[in-house]
Amino acid sequence: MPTSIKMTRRDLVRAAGAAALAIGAPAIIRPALAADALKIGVLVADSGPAALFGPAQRAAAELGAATINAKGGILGRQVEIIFADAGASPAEVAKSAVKLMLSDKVEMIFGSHDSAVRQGVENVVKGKIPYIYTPVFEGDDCSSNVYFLGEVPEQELQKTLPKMVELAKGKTFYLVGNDYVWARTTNDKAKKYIADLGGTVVAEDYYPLGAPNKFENTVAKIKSAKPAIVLQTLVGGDNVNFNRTFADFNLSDDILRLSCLLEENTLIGIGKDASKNLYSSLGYFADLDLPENKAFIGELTKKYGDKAPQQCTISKGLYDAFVFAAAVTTKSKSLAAKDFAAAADGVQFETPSGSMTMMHRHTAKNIFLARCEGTKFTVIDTFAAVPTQQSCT
Amino acid sequence: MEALLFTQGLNVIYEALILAILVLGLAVVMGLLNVLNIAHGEFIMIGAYAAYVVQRAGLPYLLAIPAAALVCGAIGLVVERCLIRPLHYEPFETLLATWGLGLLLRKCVELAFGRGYRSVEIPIRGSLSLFGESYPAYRLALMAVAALVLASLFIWYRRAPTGARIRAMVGNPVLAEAVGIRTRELARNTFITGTAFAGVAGVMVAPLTPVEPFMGLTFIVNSFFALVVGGMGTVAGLFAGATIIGGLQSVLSAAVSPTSAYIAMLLISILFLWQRPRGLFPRP
Amino acid sequence: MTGGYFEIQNVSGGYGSGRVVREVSISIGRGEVVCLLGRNGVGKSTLAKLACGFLRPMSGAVRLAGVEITGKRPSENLTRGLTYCPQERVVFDDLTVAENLSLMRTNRRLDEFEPYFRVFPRLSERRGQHAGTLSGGEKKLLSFVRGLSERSDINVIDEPTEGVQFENVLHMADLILSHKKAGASFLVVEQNLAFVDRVADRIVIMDHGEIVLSAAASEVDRQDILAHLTV
Amino acid sequence: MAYFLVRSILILAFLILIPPLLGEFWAYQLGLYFIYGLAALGVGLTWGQAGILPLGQGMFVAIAAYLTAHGLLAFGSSPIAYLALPAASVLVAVLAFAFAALVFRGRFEQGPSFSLITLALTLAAFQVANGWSSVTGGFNGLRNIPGLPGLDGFLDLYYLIAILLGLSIAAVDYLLHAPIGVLWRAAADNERRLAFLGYDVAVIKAAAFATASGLAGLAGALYAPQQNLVTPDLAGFAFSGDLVIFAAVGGRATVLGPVIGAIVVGVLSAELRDRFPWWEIGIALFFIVVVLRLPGGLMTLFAPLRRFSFARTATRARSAAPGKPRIATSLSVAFEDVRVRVGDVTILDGLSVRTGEEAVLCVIGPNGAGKTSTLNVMTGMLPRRGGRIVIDGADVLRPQPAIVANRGVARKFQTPSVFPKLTIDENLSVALWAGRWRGLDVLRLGLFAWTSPLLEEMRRRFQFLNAGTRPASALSHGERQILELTMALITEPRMLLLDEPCAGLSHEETAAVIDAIQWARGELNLRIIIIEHDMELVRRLADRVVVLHQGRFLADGSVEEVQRNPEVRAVYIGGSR
Repeated sequence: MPTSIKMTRRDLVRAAGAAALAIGAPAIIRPALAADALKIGVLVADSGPAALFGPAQRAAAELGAATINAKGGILGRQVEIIFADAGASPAEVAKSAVKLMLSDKVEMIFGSHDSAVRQGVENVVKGKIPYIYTPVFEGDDCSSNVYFLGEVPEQELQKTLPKMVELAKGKTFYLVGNDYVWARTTNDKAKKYIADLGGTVVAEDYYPLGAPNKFENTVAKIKSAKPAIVLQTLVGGDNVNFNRTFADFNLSDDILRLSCLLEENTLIGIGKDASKNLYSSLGYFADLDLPENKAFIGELTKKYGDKAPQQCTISKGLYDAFVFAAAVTTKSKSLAAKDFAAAADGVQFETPSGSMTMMHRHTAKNIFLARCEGTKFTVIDTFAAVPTQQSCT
Repeated sequence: MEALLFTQGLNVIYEALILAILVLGLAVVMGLLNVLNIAHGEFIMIGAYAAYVVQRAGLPYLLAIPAAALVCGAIGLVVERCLIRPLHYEPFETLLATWGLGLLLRKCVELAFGRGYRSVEIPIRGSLSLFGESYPAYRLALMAVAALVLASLFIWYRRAPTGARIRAMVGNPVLAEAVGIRTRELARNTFITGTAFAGVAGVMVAPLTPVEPFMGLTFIVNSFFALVVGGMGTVAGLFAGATIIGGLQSVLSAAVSPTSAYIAMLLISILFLWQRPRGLFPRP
Repeated sequence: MTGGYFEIQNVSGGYGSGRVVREVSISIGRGEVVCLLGRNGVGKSTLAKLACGFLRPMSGAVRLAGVEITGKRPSENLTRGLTYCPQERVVFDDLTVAENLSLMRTNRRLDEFEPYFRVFPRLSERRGQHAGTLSGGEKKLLSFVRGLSERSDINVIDEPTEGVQFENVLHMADLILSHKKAGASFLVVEQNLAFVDRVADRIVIMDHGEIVLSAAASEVDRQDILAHLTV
Repeated sequence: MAYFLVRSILILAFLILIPPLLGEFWAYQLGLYFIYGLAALGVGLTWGQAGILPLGQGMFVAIAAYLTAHGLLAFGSSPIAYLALPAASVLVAVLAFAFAALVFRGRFEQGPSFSLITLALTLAAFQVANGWSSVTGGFNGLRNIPGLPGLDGFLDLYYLIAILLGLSIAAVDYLLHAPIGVLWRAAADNERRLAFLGYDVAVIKAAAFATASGLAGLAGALYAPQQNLVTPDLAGFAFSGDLVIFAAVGGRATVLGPVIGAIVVGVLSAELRDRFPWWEIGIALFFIVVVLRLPGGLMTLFAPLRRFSFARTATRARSAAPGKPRIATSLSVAFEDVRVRVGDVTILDGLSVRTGEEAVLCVIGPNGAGKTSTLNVMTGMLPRRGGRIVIDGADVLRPQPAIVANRGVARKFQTPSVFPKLTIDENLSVALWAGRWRGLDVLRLGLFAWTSPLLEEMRRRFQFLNAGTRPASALSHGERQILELTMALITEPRMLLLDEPCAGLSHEETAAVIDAIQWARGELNLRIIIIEHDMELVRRLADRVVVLHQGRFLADGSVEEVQRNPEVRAVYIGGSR
């Protein structure tokens, strides 16, 4: 009996030791990086609801790093990416950011994820290193040493809505969105623009996030209210679901739809039968007919072959982040918060969607209005260098 | 206004029936066998992917039904053998195991099909005119099929002894074996039937929703509540639960707002769970 | 004791790794009623379960009409003519009395149970009622009727009279005797000596998992039995 | 007790010594997982002990986190901010208690539906947190929450979290070994028995849920200053589900298991997440293997170390339990025209019968006459459709097991109803404590030493009762009958209801039980009502016999009188074994 217990205990100790090794090991095993490499933590959606962007985000970031490195890197140092999953809860991602800063000693963090996660990361980064946030978001954040590359509602709506009114030959709007900050903020701003245009909002419906939503009710109401335009701020599966239901009820012939977050992947889900008269307003589409974009997509195809993940505005922003960081540091010659912030304001940089300018830590950029044709976007209008109207100092 | 009311009325019936179809598989597995299969939504998801594959291969859509039943039944067979039976069909143990199973199935489908949305085309296009109001034909067809399935189930369940034998087996497995019920086979077949039903439900809803690996998660919560509110193990309970959860949410969503409708549905579920923990039409 | 119709040969076993029954052999001929007696916890019910396939014997064999059925499943044994009525949880509580009886019949009418209903009119009165609402004694009657109605060659019945009123105990004894006349054999686990007196051809007494007495009923009197039961 | 202290100190020392060894990042990471561990500790307590699976503990974490966040925002750097921690935790516990007591009240075996209620609540809470932007900051969360004053950096806060976790583990450890812990396990095992001993089962279960929620509240209160951000995802189902997973993986029946589960699953996910793209498959398989192969969780692996655990010794010195007030008279009961129907079946059809001068009343009658139902309706197990039941001169309008038990009625069921997973000693203790404990006695370890002359006498008569550490499930049918009879007797009732007390007993045991009943009847001012078929037994025990037939009173009198009664003879002869 005693021997068997001893055996078990020894096994236990051994198992515990092995476990400790396995956890401690990464720091040792991880290939030693070039001593002077500049490490950048990149937060991408490997899991969670946005995980469908994950592969494209990684690809865009890797291409961004390679492009910058080919031009001599940042501050003369080669750039090295350390990816971390941003698809988990804000606490979990914030913890990854702490690890990136403390263990991996990254000198910048780029991220493409939701705003709740961003606030978690901001809390731990505390402005110590530049944090570049790239996706579409609602604006109204002026945390220090954080730089926003994504489209804010003002950019998506200001020029686009008049164009939509022109296309629809009507000024009545029906607003449908998910019940959370981005959709509500976007719609609040939309209502201001609609009023300026002399239009009216006939009704607005908000659907809970993460609930099993069905859209037959709203579609029936739309059918009855007969607005000229349906402005959508739905995300993910709900976006697909609504648009399919809308088309099933035969409304797509008569009523135009403008979505504020409709990119290539979601359009594939909506499918060709449901995409008639559906418009999207964003700062980038993968099929943009610009030489910069052709080059970007060409490089990706060269790097990843036919299996290159589908790019969209959400993922492409991470490529922009590298270009932006390189442009700023050329001016600032330093990553110190004060120098970086001073140099960032007004810096202009070239991206696959054209030239962008950082103003008040938000980015003035080209906005494209695209019509869906099947499961592809056709750009019908381009609004150059649309300002963000954000005023962070 | 009347036209809107009429359409909304149809929407309410549609949501109740579609929920009943989605719950059916769980009603068998949880209502009869007491297995809290939290991976039920994943079986629906796999059924939807089966529909996608069949459609992509250019085969007739109806073929997706046997395909999904076969695939989900086969997975059900393996799951029953490796997970459910070793856990002796214990409700909470199987709840935990199927939580892991759900995660596993989602990731496996992601491995095979990727994370992106797949779109399944509507097999019956266009609309039908009902009393001057048009309504999508596929939805009407679904409603008809759902009503038919529920009605025939109701009749079968009353007449065939299988239902009573399953109840007998779950209530008293030792005695069931003693009176000649081959309990192991009956439990296995019942479980497989439940997963196959879930697969077929997946085929039916695939053209209506985004098909992606995580779609199952949106079905599971409503399914659980519908089942518990209605009462487990009876067709009347299944129907009542789907009507209350699906129908009520639809009515409130139209009348007030979708978010309040959702919260109201949760609060009503709580009220039922508290005051009528065995549901409206419980198994006697 | 060879050549019995139902043979339990050197059977040992129990729950898990615990050996409750040790090397027990009982042989029952056609039309014979064997009553198994003993204090609580000596392994009577365990032996019944080992014999019918609810527990797998660690060693030994069970034979029915010369065919070995050791370790075969109860549902299979029933088709070979071996019926078992358990001591506890004797009916399906969720089912009605009628469903309890007709569960495995293709014919859902209860005609074939009429003879039993004549003896136990109570069951007939309550046929639409859920068995879970029956009293303990009524459940035992229902279980007993269900078991006998299988008309099996071998009937293993565990404590049929527990909680049953005396006149019904007498009716039960009469029914056993009439089935016996038709050639059926019985192994009855029992505590009720009045009942045992009426039905037993042979009495087997167990203690500590072993048989301590096995004799024709006519050869032992009550005092002998009591002496064994109160050691 | 000494061992308990040593173990607690060791755990605390271990927690405090980690960060210097592993560095600042680990202090931050473990700080977070310890917070999760606190909430999981509660899940383990309420699920593993009281048998209530909570699927929405995240809601309580979230409520406490939002409350603390507002407290910190309001008081900032003032030390008053520290009060937010206990305040949020206690508030959440009170809320949880009120809610659970309400849901549990008056109902038995609410388990699965209660779990689903908690799930629905947290789903609703998520939507509220998401939508109520002015208070919660909406989806993006309530941000810029200041840290606790005086604590700078990850390490300082880590020590606070570690100390609170260590203390919480010690507190839970203590509770589980205190009488309340036994009562929780008893409630999980057999709610009905507990109620029939006179305990308020709803309060006992609600106390477990409230303790768990208080721990969740503490976790939330620490989460706010640690993260400086509170988002609705705390109330999301995924987080609540994770807490259950932590408890399941670590071992829900143990104190440390859920905490270890939180740390192991957390660290494993964090380490695999950025390294292997398909890490979730690994986690899923790991989890399935744990459920299948280690139903007791990872703590099963530590079972060999269990022999060092804090075990109660059977040889502790016994002390006398406080006496119960003796009332010189036994309890009377009267039924007046009582009617009971279940579905469309009449069970009691206007039954009128009352107790008289006799000490032992035997109720006989054909099967299905309504004998057990009479006891059921009197103790609140069957609803009454009409008539009056008067116990001790007072109308009982809504009989409930605990209410009737506290009036002095003890009941022994037809099939023995004990706490199978508890030991013999624990079974007896739960019965002995009934009606004797006051106030915070349920926290005193001294209660385990309680005994009473009656209990000692029963232990002398039935030797198996002395094997105190055996689980009741290991007892034979007859022994369980006797254990239940003993449990009923040592509550020192004024009325004892026995439903076929000798069913399934051997002749020897029957004799011993009859002897014990006769002895108890002399010892206590006890009225005994016995349902019995065995006329020999009736003859030996009964002072008076009542015959029921078809839910009605048929006859009464002495044994001889009823046996001579032609009406009785027409329906019931009676005999003996």
